[in-house]
Amino acid sequence: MDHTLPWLILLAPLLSAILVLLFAHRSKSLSVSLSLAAVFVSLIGSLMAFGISPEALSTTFTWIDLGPIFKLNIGLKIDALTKVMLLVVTGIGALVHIYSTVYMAEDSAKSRFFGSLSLFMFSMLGIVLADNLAMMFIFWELVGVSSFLLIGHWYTKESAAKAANKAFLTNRIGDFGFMAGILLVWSTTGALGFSEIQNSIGKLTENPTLLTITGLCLFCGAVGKSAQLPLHVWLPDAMEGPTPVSALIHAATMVAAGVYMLARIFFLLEPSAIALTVIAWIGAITALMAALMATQQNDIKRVLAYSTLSQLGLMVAGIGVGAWAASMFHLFTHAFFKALLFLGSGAIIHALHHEQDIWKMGGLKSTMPKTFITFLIGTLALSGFPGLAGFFSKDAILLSAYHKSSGIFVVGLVTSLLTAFYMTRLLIVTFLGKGRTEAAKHGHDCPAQMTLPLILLAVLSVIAGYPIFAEFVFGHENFHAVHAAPHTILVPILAIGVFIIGTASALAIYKGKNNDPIRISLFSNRFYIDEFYAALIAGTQDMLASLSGWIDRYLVDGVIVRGLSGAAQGTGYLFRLLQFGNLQGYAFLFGAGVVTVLYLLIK
Amino acid sequence: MNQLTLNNYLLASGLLFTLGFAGVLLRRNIIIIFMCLELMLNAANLSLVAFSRFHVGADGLPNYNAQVLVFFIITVAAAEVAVGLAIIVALYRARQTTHVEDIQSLKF
Amino acid sequence: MLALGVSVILNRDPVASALSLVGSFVCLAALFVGLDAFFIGVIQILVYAGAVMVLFLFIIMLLDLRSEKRRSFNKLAIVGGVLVSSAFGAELMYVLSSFNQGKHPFPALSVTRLDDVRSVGTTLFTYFNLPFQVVGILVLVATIGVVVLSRRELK
Amino acid sequence: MLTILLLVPILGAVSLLLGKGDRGLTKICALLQTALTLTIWFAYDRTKAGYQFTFASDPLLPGLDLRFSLGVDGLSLLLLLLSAFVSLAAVWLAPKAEKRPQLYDACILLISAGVTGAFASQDLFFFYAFHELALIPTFLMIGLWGSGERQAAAWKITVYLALGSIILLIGLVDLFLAIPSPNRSFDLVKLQQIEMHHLIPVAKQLRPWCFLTVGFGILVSLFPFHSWAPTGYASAPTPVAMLHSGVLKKFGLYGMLRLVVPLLPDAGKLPVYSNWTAMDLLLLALLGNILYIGLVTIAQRKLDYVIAYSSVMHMGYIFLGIASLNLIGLTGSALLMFAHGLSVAALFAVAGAIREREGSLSLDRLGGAAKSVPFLGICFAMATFASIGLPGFANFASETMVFFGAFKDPGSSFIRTATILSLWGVVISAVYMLRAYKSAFLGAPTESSSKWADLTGSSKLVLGSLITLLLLGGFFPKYFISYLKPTLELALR
Amino acid sequence: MFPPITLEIVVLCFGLLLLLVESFSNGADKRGLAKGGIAVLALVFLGSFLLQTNPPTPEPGSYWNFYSADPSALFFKRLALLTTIGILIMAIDSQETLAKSIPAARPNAGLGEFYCLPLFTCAGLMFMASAKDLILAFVALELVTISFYVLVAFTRGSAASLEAGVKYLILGALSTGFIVYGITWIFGLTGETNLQSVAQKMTTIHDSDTALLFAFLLVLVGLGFKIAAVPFQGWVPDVYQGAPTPITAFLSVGSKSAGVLLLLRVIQPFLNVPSIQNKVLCILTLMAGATVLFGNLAALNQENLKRMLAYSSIGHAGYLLVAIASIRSIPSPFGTVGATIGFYLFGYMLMTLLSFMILTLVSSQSRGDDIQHFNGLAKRSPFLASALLVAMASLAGIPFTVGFYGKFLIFAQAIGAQQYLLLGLGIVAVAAGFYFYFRVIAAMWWNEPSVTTPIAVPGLTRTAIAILVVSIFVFGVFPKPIMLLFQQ
Repeated sequence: MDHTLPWLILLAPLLSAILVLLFAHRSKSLSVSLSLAAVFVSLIGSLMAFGISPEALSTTFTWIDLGPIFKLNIGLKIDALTKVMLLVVTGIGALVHIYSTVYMAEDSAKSRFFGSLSLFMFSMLGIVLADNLAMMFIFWELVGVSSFLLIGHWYTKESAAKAANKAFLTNRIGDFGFMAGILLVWSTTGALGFSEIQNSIGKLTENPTLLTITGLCLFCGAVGKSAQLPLHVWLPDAMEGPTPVSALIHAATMVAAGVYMLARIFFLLEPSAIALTVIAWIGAITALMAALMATQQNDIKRVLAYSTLSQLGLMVAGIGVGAWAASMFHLFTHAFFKALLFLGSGAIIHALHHEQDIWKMGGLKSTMPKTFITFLIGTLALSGFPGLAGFFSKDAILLSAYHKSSGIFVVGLVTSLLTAFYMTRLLIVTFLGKGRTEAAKHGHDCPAQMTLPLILLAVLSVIAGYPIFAEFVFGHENFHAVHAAPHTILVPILAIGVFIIGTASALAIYKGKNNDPIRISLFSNRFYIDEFYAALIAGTQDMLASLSGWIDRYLVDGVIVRGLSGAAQGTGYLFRLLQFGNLQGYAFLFGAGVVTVLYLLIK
Repeated sequence: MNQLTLNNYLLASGLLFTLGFAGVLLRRNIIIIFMCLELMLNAANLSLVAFSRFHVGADGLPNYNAQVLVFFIITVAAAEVAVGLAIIVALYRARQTTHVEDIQSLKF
Repeated sequence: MLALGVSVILNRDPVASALSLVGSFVCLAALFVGLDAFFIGVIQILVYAGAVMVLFLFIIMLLDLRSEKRRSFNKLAIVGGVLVSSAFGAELMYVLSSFNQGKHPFPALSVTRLDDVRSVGTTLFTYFNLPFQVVGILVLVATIGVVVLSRRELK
Repeated sequence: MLTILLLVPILGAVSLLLGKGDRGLTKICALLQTALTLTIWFAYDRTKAGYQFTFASDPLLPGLDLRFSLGVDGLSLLLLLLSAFVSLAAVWLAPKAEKRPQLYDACILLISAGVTGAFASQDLFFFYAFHELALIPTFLMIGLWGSGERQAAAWKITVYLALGSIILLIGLVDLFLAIPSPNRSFDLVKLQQIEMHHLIPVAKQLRPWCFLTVGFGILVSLFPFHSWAPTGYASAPTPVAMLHSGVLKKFGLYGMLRLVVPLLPDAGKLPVYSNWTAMDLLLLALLGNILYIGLVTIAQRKLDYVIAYSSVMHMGYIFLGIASLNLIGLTGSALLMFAHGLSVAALFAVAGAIREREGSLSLDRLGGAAKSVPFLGICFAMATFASIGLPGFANFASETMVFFGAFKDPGSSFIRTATILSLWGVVISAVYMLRAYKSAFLGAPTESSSKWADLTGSSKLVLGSLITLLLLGGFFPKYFISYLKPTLELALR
Repeated sequence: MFPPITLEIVVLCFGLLLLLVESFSNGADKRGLAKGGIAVLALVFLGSFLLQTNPPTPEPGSYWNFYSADPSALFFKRLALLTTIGILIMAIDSQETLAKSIPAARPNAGLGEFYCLPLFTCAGLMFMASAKDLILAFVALELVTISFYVLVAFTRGSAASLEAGVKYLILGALSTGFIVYGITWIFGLTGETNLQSVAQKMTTIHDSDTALLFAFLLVLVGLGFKIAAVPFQGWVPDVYQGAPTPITAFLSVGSKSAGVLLLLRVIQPFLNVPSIQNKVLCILTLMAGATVLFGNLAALNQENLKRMLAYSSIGHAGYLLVAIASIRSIPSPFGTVGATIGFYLFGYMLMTLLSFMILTLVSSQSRGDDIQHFNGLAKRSPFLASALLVAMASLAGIPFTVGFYGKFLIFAQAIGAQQYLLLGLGIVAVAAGFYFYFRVIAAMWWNEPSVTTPIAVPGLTRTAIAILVVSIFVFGVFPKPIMLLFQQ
């Protein structure tokens, strides 16, 4: 039982994916029920995982076997850390599946959607369960694929196709570093499994620079997946995908994978102060900038996307300051309320017939009360309202930041201030006031399959932070690791303070406004980073490409190849000129030949 | 006349050979070119005879193999001349010329 | 002899050069005789100075070739020809100068008057009979060729 | 067994040339070929190294151990499997030729016979000879049924490959003469039985190494010698493009694995130019393949050119694996040959199908095809994912092995740097392949592409079988590796 | 079982017989003569396999002093016989073309002679093959040459033929002059004309290297002319183009192979003299390189197929010279250079005869021998097209054909002799060769025919072509019989 359980959790979605994509894609209902079944199997499985032994259980299957010198294993391992992620992934996954049954109801390619969803579940669970870097990389890539498929679900939309490509490529860049890191680890320690590496960590630490490089390379992977600066650009565009996807992949699970990975290999980063500092600052900066961008977005999903960015930044910063447990905790709580918010926004979009501009909404409080309540809870949880999940986790991170580096701490505070600000803005503009469009006026709550997940998530976002629940999920030592840092009263007070300031200012500014009173184009244009990248790519890659294309066409092929063949033909032509048909001329050449050869012979 | 050494004869024949060759290269009239070729053959004959006189066998006689070869060469040359002249005549009939510049239609 | 050879290649008039060729052949025959090769000398006169050259003259008359006056000389070809042939001559001289065997005078003969006709004949008909046959074929082929090529119209 | 396998396509081609038979016969031949190959594949005893199913004639030259002999071991068997399936697909998916259909089919069969022979023969001489056999059919087909600048392309590919082959021939003979006389032989088996490493004194290894590497390199379109490939493939008719880029090109790499690695292991360490060793130069060349050609590929605007250049680019990885000179890398590159062959064949097949429907392959005229021809779309997507090395496909497994192998023990200081650099190629290939896929299949359908008809029936199966093999290799590389391992261990002994 | 010399005797006698018959058969169709000739040559060819070998020790006066019947000699005799058969077949096919350009009072007058002369040429070639004495060699060579003078100029109705005849005559006579002078010098230095004794004597000569080299040069020049080696190749393209097609084939196979054989025999003594060995080989190397490059590059854009084949035959002479220049004292594992050359010439004969046969047919029926006249031949006559494809592939050196095996052996010899310069040039040459041979293939298969009339192929020719094609493949895969034939 123990050893089949992980396989069950992992393979159920894969099975459904295969069945759906290959065979069942004719009948929608069948495929829907298949993938629902799969996700519930995994959910139950992971719940059972809590039941069984607290210490890690692992099981492996050899994927590549070259004897002693080289083995690649598909190894599954369930320990405390895994359980948390399992719960998050399967739980939210299940809810999103249910939600999608309605949300995607009249989509023509419904079964493709669910198939890809199952595929995603499979690959995400793979990352979670992986017991070695190679396997994690494999599923890392697979997650990329499925997210590519899901973002590009409506592939006939040019923007969707573009976004899918963008997401994939940006991740690829991260993976480049990841793979390099893996190679470095392997070549120095000769091991790939997390525990083996941990055992032979000495080989790495004896060469600090190598260690730092390795750590940062691996971190690149996280940067890609968790959309940290400078590779954050794909996440906002990824909102082109259906909203459930955004909720599941781009808020709760996949983007968190980076953080999870960092937590997994924390033992490897810990010895290198430089690596940690870099990580911390990248996280912090991401958090801050993303928050700033969020304040000026008008697309409801984009606001959430940027907030996701900044929260992820916070988690990464947390890792950077050494509080990996705290980060995991925040990941855990954040998953719930961010999923909640996305699904809520999805409900709104659904109700308003795919209207996403918040300035075209308003007054939805009255028309869709259930959505409003849940959304409100989510908002509060996110912006750190005392007593809700977000408060606790964010507090934990800030606490350790406070002890580690004041800079990070300040940034964290500012970020949470901004968070409170833009979330309140969002809430006000969307729900309060009166409807600005016909659609907004006739909004309505969605059927139970959509509201039920909202409610469940809302409940979770409330309770998730409380020790009773969290401790159960995390298990003792980890949960105590969360609160490892010595407690000071200062931090919570500051946190609450910034929350209040942020909310209040937002209320003050946006109450009853029908258009945005503040216009900071720098923020609304996301610091022009995308434009900069576009220019950069055009300047470097495309330029180089066309240059080398030119070289290949006209130099290698044109000059060298054609040149040589031309030279041969030219020589042949010259030779033929010697055959000028004059008998005496031939005799002359003949004689010349004789004379030369004779000279060469007797000289 | 035995104070003449072999080299004197060889020199003479060599010069004759060169002369013939020069003629082949210089003259434009095919018939004369042909004559010059005969000159070259005879040059060869001269040195052959000289050599045959030079390689006196055990019996104290000149080496007659060479003279036989000379005989063959003369015969062959005669035959060659006959055929050659026939071709030249045919050429003249066809083109009214025996000049090398006039037969350059095949080239390159 | 060489002088005549020179005149062969310098004479504008084919007939003249042909005649000087005859002359040089005669001198050549003299040299043969001087080398105790009487038979070859005689053959030389008979075949060459006689038959072959008559044939030449006959053809020249038949085609009544004008001398080459009308032709403008191709300077380049002349220069080239002279260069090549003189170079060849020079190299030949060099070869001869380094040919030490030939520096000695001719060895003496055992007998004073030798009947080389017999000796050549015997050698030719006994030892060299195979090549002799082949030469016969050769002459036959040549005859056929001449007939085929020089008839105005074949019957 | 192998003899029959070899005779099937040849006889088929002959009877077609004599005017008997038609596309049906061709298909039968291809099926037979595949069936036979599969039989051998399963009958082969993979626990043992060395050749099986051997057949050998008497020596063909007096006093020289040169005979017509066939045989397979794990490596060649894998490639035989590849060629069988690709030939099947080539025959099945080949568009009907309106002029001289019989010659067309005969040429396809001849090419496939050539590759089969090359991989099945265990004698160097015939190994070489069979490869050349494909030259004339390729020439005729490109010139007759090709597209675009077809005649120029045919000339270039033919003369260029001829050049490569003659250099290769010299290399082979030079290698043969470099072997000390008692165990001189053209017979790969005999060469395997004797202790191959250090059979040739180190000092003598460099010259044959250079000849062979350049010769094989030309046939494989190694970087400076690649320019025959893109134009050739782009203007070749689909089956030729599939067979040539998928299978025939692997010949050179197969030769590297067969001869250069086992017989000239130390040549790479010898300095060629100042302190550049031979291996460094090879690494430079393959980096050229990966990075430079990768960039060139990004610049392409026509689907067939993208695929053609990409197939040139991927040769770099295979060479990287070979350069690693250890079991991991070699296995990786051997498997990568297989995987790349399948994926590029599938890509060309789809491209050909599009050309049939659209007439042109310039990316800016295509779009949104996935709506009207989902099956082609899926296959193309799968092949794309495979070729950019996504997990689940054989390419990923093998590329991973290549990277690990190349990183394992630095034979030259340069190789690790090269590995890291070539990792970047993975990004590059993703860039161009996804762009190609997007502009061909995603986005709004063009008015012409919305009217296309999808593949049907058996051709679906055939194309699908390529993808299936890719997936098999991706999920259970162990199975294929079990065929390769003994052979390659022998090669590295 | 009968003595080898019977072969020549039979051929000669039958040639005379044919002449007689010809002179009495007025105006009848002369093809019969040729057919008879073919039959007899075939018989002689078969007879050449049941000869009594091991010749008696030569006593003075017997022909054995001049005549050797060693395997290589027999091999080349057979080569000559086969070639002549092929030539006669071609001659039959091109009867109309010939008749048009022979000024004759009555139809096909003179054709008889045209059919008879090749027999004498063949006899000459056979004598040359066996000659082990310079005198016999010279005489036989002259027999061949003079008959070629006649044959080349035979169709004097066409200006080209005459011009070719004159060019061949003058330059041929020039080369004869050189050969004679060379023989003179060899005799002068050794006092011998028999090659074996020459070889013995030469090793004993000391202080006259220059003279030796001079003699070598003179012979080399003369024979280099015969085998069309640069810089003595001037005549080749013009004469090949002008001569009647069968004679072109005869020149390119017969006179080349005889020349090569003689060259092999004559340079052997010089190679035995250590003091000049290196210079000789160096000169041969240079000539080989020049020839192989010249021939193959000059053929590149040649529009006239006959002329293209002429250049290519220069190229093949180059390959042969490469082999000769790779003669070393240590034998290569790929067999002796002699065997290599023998096999190469054998293959060369097959391919050349095949291509010229087809050329004869096509050019006589589509009025011209440019490559463009072969456009779309695959449509007009698939049989001829495939056969020519085989011939071209073999000439280019595609595996499974004799051409490839020959090239393989020659390159192997060169590598064994470490002739890297020649190898480099050879690579270029082979690549170029692929280009110009494949142009013919391209013309036949890619282009559309201007006239679509199918081409009639006489039965005899058809069988001949079939045999040639088959043997190109058979000996391309299984060369052992030939090599054994050569070694024994």
